[in-house]
Amino acid sequence: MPGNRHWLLLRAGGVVFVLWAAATITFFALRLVPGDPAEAILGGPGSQAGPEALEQVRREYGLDQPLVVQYLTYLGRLVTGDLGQSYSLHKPVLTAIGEQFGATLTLALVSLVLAWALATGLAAWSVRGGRVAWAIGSGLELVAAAVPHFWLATVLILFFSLTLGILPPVSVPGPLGIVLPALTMAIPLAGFLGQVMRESLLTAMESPFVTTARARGESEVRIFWRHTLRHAAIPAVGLSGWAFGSLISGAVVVESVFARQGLGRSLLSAVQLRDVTLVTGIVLVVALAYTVMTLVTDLADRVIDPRTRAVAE
Amino acid sequence: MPSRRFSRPRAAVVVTAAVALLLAACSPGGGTSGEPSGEPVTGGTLTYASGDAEPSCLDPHVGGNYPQALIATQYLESLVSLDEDGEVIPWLATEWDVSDDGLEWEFTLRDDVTFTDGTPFDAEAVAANIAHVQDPATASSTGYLALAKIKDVVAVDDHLVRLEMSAPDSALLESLSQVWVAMESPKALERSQEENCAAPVGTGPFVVDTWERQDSVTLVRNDDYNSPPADVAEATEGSDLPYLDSIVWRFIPDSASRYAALQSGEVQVIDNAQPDTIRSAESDDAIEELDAPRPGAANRIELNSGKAPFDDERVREAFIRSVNVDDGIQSLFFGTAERSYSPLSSVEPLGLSLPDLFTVDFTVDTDAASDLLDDAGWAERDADGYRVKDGERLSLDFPVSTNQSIPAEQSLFEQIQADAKTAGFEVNLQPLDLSSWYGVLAENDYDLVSAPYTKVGPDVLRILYHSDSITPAPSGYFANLAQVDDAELDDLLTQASATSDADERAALYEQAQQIILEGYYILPLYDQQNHFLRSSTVQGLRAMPTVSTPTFAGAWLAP
Amino acid sequence: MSRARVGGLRFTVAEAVAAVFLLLLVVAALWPGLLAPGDPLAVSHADAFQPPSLAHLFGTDESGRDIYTRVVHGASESLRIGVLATAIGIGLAIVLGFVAGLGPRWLDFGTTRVVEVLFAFPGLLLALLFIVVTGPGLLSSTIAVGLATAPGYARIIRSQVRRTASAEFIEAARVLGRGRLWITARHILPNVTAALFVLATLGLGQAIIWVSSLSYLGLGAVPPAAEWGAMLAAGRTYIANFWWMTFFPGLAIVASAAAATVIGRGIQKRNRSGA
Amino acid sequence: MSRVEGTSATPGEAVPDRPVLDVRDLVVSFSGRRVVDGVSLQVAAGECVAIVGESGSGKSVTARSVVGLAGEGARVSAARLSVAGQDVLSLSGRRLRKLRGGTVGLIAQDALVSLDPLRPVGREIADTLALHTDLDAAARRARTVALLERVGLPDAELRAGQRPGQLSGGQRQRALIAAGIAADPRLVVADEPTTALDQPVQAGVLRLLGQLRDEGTGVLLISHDLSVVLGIADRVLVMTDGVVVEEGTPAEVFERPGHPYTRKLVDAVPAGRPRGESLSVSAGALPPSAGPGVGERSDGRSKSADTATDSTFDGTDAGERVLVEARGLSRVFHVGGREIVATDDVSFTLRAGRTLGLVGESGSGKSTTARLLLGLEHPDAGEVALLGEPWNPLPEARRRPRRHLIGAVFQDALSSFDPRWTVGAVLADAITRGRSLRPGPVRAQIADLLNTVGLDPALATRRPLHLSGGQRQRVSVARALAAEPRVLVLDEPVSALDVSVQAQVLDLLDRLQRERDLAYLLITHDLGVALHMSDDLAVMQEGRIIEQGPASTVFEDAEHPYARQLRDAVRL
Repeated sequence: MPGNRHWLLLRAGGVVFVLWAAATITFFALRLVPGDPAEAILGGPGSQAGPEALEQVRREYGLDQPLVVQYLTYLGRLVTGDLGQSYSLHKPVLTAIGEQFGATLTLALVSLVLAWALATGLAAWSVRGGRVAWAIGSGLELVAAAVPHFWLATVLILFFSLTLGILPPVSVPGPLGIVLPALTMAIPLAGFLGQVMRESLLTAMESPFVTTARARGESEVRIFWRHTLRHAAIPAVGLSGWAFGSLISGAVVVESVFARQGLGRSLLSAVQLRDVTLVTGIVLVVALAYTVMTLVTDLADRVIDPRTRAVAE
Repeated sequence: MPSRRFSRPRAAVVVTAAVALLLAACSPGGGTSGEPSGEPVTGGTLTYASGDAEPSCLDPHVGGNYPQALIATQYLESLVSLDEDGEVIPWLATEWDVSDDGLEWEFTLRDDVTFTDGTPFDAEAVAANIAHVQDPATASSTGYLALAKIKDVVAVDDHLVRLEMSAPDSALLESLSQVWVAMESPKALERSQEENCAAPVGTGPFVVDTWERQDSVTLVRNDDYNSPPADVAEATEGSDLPYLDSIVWRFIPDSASRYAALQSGEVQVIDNAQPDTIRSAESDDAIEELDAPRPGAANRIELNSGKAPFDDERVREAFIRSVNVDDGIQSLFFGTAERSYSPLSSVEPLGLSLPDLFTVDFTVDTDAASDLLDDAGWAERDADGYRVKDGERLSLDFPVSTNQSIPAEQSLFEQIQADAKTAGFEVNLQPLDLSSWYGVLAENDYDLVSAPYTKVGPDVLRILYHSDSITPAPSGYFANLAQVDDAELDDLLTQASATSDADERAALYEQAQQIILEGYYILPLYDQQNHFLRSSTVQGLRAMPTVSTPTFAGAWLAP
Repeated sequence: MSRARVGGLRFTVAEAVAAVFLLLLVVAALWPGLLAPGDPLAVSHADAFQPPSLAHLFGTDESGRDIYTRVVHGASESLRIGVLATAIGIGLAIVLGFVAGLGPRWLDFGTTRVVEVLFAFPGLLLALLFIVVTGPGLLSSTIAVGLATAPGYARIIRSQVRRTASAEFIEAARVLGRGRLWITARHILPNVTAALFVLATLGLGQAIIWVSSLSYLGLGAVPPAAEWGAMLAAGRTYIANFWWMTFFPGLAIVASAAAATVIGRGIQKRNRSGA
Repeated sequence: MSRVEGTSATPGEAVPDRPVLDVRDLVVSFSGRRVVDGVSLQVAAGECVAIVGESGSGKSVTARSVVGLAGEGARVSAARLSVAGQDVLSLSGRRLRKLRGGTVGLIAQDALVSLDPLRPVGREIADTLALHTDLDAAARRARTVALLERVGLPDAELRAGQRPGQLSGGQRQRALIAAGIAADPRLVVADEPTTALDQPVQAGVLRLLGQLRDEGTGVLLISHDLSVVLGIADRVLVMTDGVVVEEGTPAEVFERPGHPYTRKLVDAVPAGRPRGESLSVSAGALPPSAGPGVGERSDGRSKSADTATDSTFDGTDAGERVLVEARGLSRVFHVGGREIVATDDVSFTLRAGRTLGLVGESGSGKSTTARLLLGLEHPDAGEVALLGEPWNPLPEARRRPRRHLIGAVFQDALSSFDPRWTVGAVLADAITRGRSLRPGPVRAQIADLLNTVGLDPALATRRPLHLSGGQRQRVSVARALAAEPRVLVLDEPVSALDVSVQAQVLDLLDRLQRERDLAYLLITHDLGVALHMSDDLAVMQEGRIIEQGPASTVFEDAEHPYARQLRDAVRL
């Protein structure tokens, strides 16, 4: 439909803008690192970089040029996909990110799906299960949302790996290896999503159209799957963009604990080694991923909720 | 920081190693983890979990740190090795000879070894490797220092190579035994650094197959392997080494996860084992320990004598007298670490240990410390209980490199901080990332520091405590962090490194260590900890007598 | 749900428990000595790694320090961090939110874009970027968390301002001849403030978690400070044998965050129903 | 049970001597509180029985109990509760579900929320078919379209694929009816099926229900509006407080109400009542519980028609002073790149002591007109003059000193109050208007105002949230009066209120107009209210005023089709 194309175009423009602004922020972040920017690019004072190396970086990054020229050069390089060279990895930042991106994306998506499943299941059960279930459900969500990743990871390892011995405590190839990391990220997220879902599930269940469906002779199970769940999903889907971002944040901790590949771990070691080029590169790529993800969520929202489309038209 | 090593001190220059080899081969021990039981089994995949940071380059020529050494030991080999007694034994070189003036070394090379890319191992290859290490573009740090005195390399014939020295270097053989100067295929070295870093090519028992960044390096069996060091060759004669099909070399930085992975059987060997897990593993039949303290310098706290307040020896002594390190080490390390009273590692025979100097008897020493501080002018205390002089607090900056310090050690520093507070010292612990830590050191913004500078042999003392090492390199780094500036000490160290007489050398180093210890420049803690835990199914694992890295050449998985 | 009545206000049991807990937390933050008279930094080698007992309620850590004492004293550190980070985040967000919500369209457009851009950096990443620029430390990680949370708050505040500004009672005020400034001061501000208070309470718990995460990653509090995240990080090394070292600080974080959420939601519910 | 007719449509299903619905002594209670207390009623096939009552009377609960959906936590008991011979109370879950939708079709009010907004309406109908018939998917689709055609939905094929949000209110209600009757139920329970619909649409829906009845379906109609049931019901039951207080034919109930409550209800209907006649009966006649919440006083004296007829009302005296003059008002909104014409060349005048009624369906531009008049919106073209001086467009700063001349009463009184303020604060704010006055006089004035609108001054300390709907609207009126205005804009002031409360508020507005010589612009979708209250009427459609003239004559020679539709609806 025509409204869609217009909408998409507008949103795509927004994405480009966000990326440009993000690039600008990272550019200035790089320049704000105290001391010699050339040295910062090489990893700060710890790099023990010789004068030749520093000189080469200056030339490469045009650090002797005026700031405007540097900025434009930087943007120009970004457009061609050149995010610079990581001193700590001895390779182009883009290559380094490319190697890790898939793992983080997989983890984030699996966690997102898992979080959704957990939140839906818990919310559905607690909404329909009476007072006690309600109290338990809201209690669980509350605690889940308040649990820091690093602590949860430990508890899960202790329980599933060491006590029960059914899941590997570190990432292993194959689907089994992703279970604990994904669970660690999914549980707190499910707490948040569940809180939102339960509210909206309750609202949906008290809506007149549910009465209509009951009056039509629909069973409660069918009503739940056909009607209420979808309504409850709307606000939670809207949160998925945010959720994706928070999962990426969580990946920083979780990937390290479970020794998984991924951007989060790269980022942490880059921060620890003050590999500024790598940090800004990762942040930029994540911003891109996040923006695209938001776009996807909005699209999903339009699919689930035709009303948003109608309004836009 | 790459941990720097130097060869282990050996009294005599070994002219022919064959005799020593025969003697040494009879008594494997020390670095071996338990007695192998049963017949070796061929095949299987072993997973190793390293707690160290993932190397950014698998070629230990580049940079040159311990994590690189750990993995490179599996696929690279050196010209010579050491046996369990520290004697130099043949490896890729079968014999060697040195000229009387110590300026020319000739190495006879094995003629039946090829690199895993098919390139033959010959004199040209040795020349190419030494050139690679010395090339500034390689950015070698550890290897570069080890080979600093090699001026030129001449391929006399295919399997005879001559090293020409700029000065006599009694430690050359030990230097060459280190994996940081191991032999790589000259053909492979011609590739770009990025490629060579991803998959260095050597002659070792395993070959780098794939490297999934931040996950694992997969090493597969070198089917044509024929060049174990002489002692191993002797012990395993008739066996087709290595036994394992492959090794998955994982990086699991989180110590709790690493240990859990070992317990659950996901991995079979872990390094950087936590003291408490080592202790609890003792009661676990499924897990065995391999303790291989690193040679070189002991872990110690350096007292910056280059500026106030530690430019006053009384204050240094007062500090050392006021902290109780023994109890802390006992409780934090669960008896897995021995207290050190020496600048050198306990595996260094020339180490001088002065326990009396550092054993603190609190009833006596707190008073002594108090008197010393009073004498030094720090007689008053402020409201917080810290000593003051001229309105200034007795405050000590203690930057801690979180990358280089294990948790137990950081806890020990916290305890030292608490002890020192009683005596009136304010210790400011500053956990820093490596880069910032270097920055602080370069700015001379520290009073206490613990820097695990590792270099095999007593010559490490020259690097660490010769006044030349106070002058920063162009990069700003300097090794003499205690900033010891003592002409007598300088003389002793210079002489010791030049002399080839074993007894004289030993005497010189003893005097040097005496000066360092009695000047209260350092507070020795313990050996550089190097604990491995292995599943009891892993047999035949041993640590290289060179730099204490475990080798899987003779390891197998018991069914 | 069972409810209790206190001074005419109705509480759920959960709210009452949460309120009591937060009260204890505040006491612990302001006068830790009342709850735990000991010294949180007192090292005692002989007492290292003691499991929970009557002498040491939560056990002791690797240096023999009493974990209960440290958790109590850690409250002030953690709470201060949480409050400061939240204050920074919300303070920034108020400026952005009000500029966007009340300013002319172009200003709204511009500010909204800025917030959108900041929002595109997932929280911890923005914090890490900030830390890599300024260097690690408690202050910079607190500021970083504040900065990282600001875009989210700004969004909520903006929409709250917008919603309030388009409410019918604002029209009613305009019909009565009220000026913009007056309406902003008397209607919009108070109504948004109520929501802000909720935000702050909900955000407090999250801020504590965030900062403790940074401490866990070694980028926050400096040992031996009794900060919960740092305690957890230190204790995780010993998780295999000494569970209490991580359990109790972790429990403190979870309980504070949960309690703050319960109270925040309680206020929210009452705001909504206008009580 | 008196009537048995219309069995011919479905012979063999309806047993002539047994009603489709038989309820005896129904009691429904929620946590001990009896909401329905001993209700008995029968509906025969082909009969339409209506239950009339105000909110809280228990009429909806009664209706829903029929299909076992009285609500969460309801305790239902009855001497007899049978539908087509089946005992509802003893039915198992599965058989109960068979009953719902199959034997009994429920048509709820407000189709916008009663149909799942996320699903096409055709699906909702097809779901009923899937549950209660053996039709395959294709047949269900065909049947769905047929049903939609039957309920009078044009382009049924297209509509079936649309979602409730894409349909107009009337279309939605028809679709909901189609879903309700999809499985040919023998009884249709219609719970307020016409509320929130514009009058002409309402008439159409009622006709449709009448048709169903004529075809032999039993219809149980629930409504708060007596006038709605008048044309269609065979029998009417009046309920209040869970009890049926009166039962009879519409004619009996309307013309000879026996119970005081019925009388009150009948009196409260504004439709067809002359201008100025009081709609609410005196307080004494009210059953105590039927009145709105605590603290509300009755609207004072009961006025007989003759005293109420004042010279102000009896004609189209054009000599009254013109207070507001609107000329050629146009306003276009730009939404998502498209233009929506809200008002187009709208002109009218408001005179002192007179009411201009503005009627039209939702979205016709009534509210935009009100906002233009209030100076909340700038016109794209045209102007408004207040007391002969320019008013809109004008900079707000220049308008402000004269703001007090014009006041407003909004539809949703609650949201027109700052939720944080008490009634007293709201009124004090309106009284002071930013001037600093001494608190004493202000308090006195607040009490005065509350008295004027018939509220207890003690309510000043309450928050609007805790007031009843009628009380809130009175506070809203009090606020509008505080500034001593000359003109009041009343935007749907009673549409959210029960009939009897509506009557009280309308009487209040009437009295105030007379006492204060106010000019009213009354915006309403309820033609009955408009006709009762207005001197002049303007009919709006799509942003234009299509008919305008004296209330008594405006429809006489209406030319515009919409106006005719409206007229016909009123006459129904």
